[in-house]
Amino acid sequence: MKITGLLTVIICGALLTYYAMDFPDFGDGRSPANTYLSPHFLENTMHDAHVPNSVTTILADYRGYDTMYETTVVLTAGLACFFLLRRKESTSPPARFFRHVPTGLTLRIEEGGKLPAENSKVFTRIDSLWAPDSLIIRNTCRLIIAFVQLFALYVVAHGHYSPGGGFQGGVLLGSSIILFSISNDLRRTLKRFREKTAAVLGAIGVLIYSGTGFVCLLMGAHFLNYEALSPLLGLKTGDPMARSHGIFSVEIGVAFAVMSVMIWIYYNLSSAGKHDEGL
Amino acid sequence: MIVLTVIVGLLMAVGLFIFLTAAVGMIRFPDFYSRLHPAGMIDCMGVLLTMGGLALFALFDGGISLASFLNFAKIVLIVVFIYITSPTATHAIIDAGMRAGLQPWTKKKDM
Amino acid sequence: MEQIFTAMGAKYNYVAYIILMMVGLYAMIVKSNLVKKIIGMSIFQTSIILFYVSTAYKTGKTIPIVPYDAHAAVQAADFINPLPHVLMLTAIVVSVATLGVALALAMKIYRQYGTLEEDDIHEDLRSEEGKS
Amino acid sequence: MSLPIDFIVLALVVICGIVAISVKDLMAAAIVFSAYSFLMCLSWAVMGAVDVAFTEATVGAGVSTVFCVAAVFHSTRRTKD
Repeated sequence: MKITGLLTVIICGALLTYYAMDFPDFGDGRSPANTYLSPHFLENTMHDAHVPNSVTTILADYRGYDTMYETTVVLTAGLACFFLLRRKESTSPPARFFRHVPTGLTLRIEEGGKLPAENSKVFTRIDSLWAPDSLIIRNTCRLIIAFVQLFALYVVAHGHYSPGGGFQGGVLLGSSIILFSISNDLRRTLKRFREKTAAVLGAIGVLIYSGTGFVCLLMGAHFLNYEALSPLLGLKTGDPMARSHGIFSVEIGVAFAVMSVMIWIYYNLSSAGKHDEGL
Repeated sequence: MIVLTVIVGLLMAVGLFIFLTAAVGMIRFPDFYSRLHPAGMIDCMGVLLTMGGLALFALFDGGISLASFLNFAKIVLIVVFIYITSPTATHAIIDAGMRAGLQPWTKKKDM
Repeated sequence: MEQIFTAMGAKYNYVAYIILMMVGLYAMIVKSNLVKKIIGMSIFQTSIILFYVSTAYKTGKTIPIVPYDAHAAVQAADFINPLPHVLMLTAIVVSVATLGVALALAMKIYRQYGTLEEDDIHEDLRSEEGKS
Repeated sequence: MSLPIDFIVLALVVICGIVAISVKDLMAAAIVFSAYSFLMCLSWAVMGAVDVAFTEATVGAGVSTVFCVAAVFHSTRRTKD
């Protein structure tokens, strides 16, 4: 097996090297990939949509269908993780651990023992592979998470003018929740951002994207042709700002979908589908 | 302008030298905990010096304006967040190492 | 041989992409551990993205964010080609989604068979067939 | 001429990729893969693809490492090859 695999890989690499010799040189401005379509996009992005960052324009406007179905793919991946891993029946662990808050003692309660009340102020449940309750990590993460979310909103909103956009901002928002879940524990995170919320928000994100396109259809233009939105926004017909706002609404949808799907996949992967004890 | 060039170049050179010492320390030190010491502490100093040089360059090169001040503020924010997060990360890693039962390296007397 | 080396000197990015693709393909074919296979698949995907980004590069040109004043005519030759960037931007996000699904499948297999090694899973399957 | 830094980063990327598939510990493989993603992001930033580099820095070096570590945490760390 090893020899066969190595031989396949070497033959593949040799063929690729042979054909790579015919490629245009690295950094050549007149290569075919750089000449046909992209100059048109670059020269018209300010005129058409009033968005300096041409990557955002192409992503959400010129190639809007592509991005819409990519968002659907991401949502489908979240659903696939859910259906593969989620276990509804509660397989209770052999022993549970509780911390007595006033004294800091740790209690180990065997299966069948008397458990404290669910919302008890005196006892808090901790994971069996527990990390000690580190004040430094918890408070630093509490400080950082707010700034991460603020930066994520900046990235989503400022994607027209600088690198960024819905995908990056969504992943940043998701990773802030993941950071909370790592620094505290999974159950506390699930109380603040439930799995159902994640699923619904992901669907809402895709709905915002396709709904924007559908509104354009209702206004009498093609699907995802944001110029038709200008009467709704109180702009003159043909104003490029209509396209800019359309792109912004689409980016918000992408951010919702990506954020919730990242969190959803993390919930299912980190607890092996049980939502009982996390990472 | 020549003063700015000299100051920025000096800051960058000292910062890069500190990064070099951190890299050498990470390779040469004997065990986990002493290797994390340069990784966590000396990197902070190197970041402060190199980023400080870059921030000064962004602020004064080409005149002070709103755009250059915004660049300056962004670089200063990078330094602030590295100063908050990097020691916490080092603390967490060393904590994990202690709980995993790694023994600190000590100089053995009878060998 | 000499010709190949001189031709490849100007295309070192393509050489790197070919080597990374070979590494990913080797991991996917030969390694028996499932997580290693998944990491190999990710390396394969990133090598393709490296290839696309390399084709977009133009020497000495700036990033594809055009200046803000709308009146000046934009010269497309002054900017790096943005189209491959867009294609690869979505590809990265889809790659993390596929990574999540692949890891979920690997965890499901581990729950079923108690191992991540492909050889052991094959042995288990064979012994099950022998029993029935 | 930006050849040296570009070349060094690409060489480090290749080394990290080879290490990531040849190391015996799966947790170490996940961490080396994170370093691989980050160096790849650096190489794209050098090539002027800032949006792609930003996405890779958030996705490849951040979230996918967490996914890998979570999967390894709930299965086994050991591997035969």
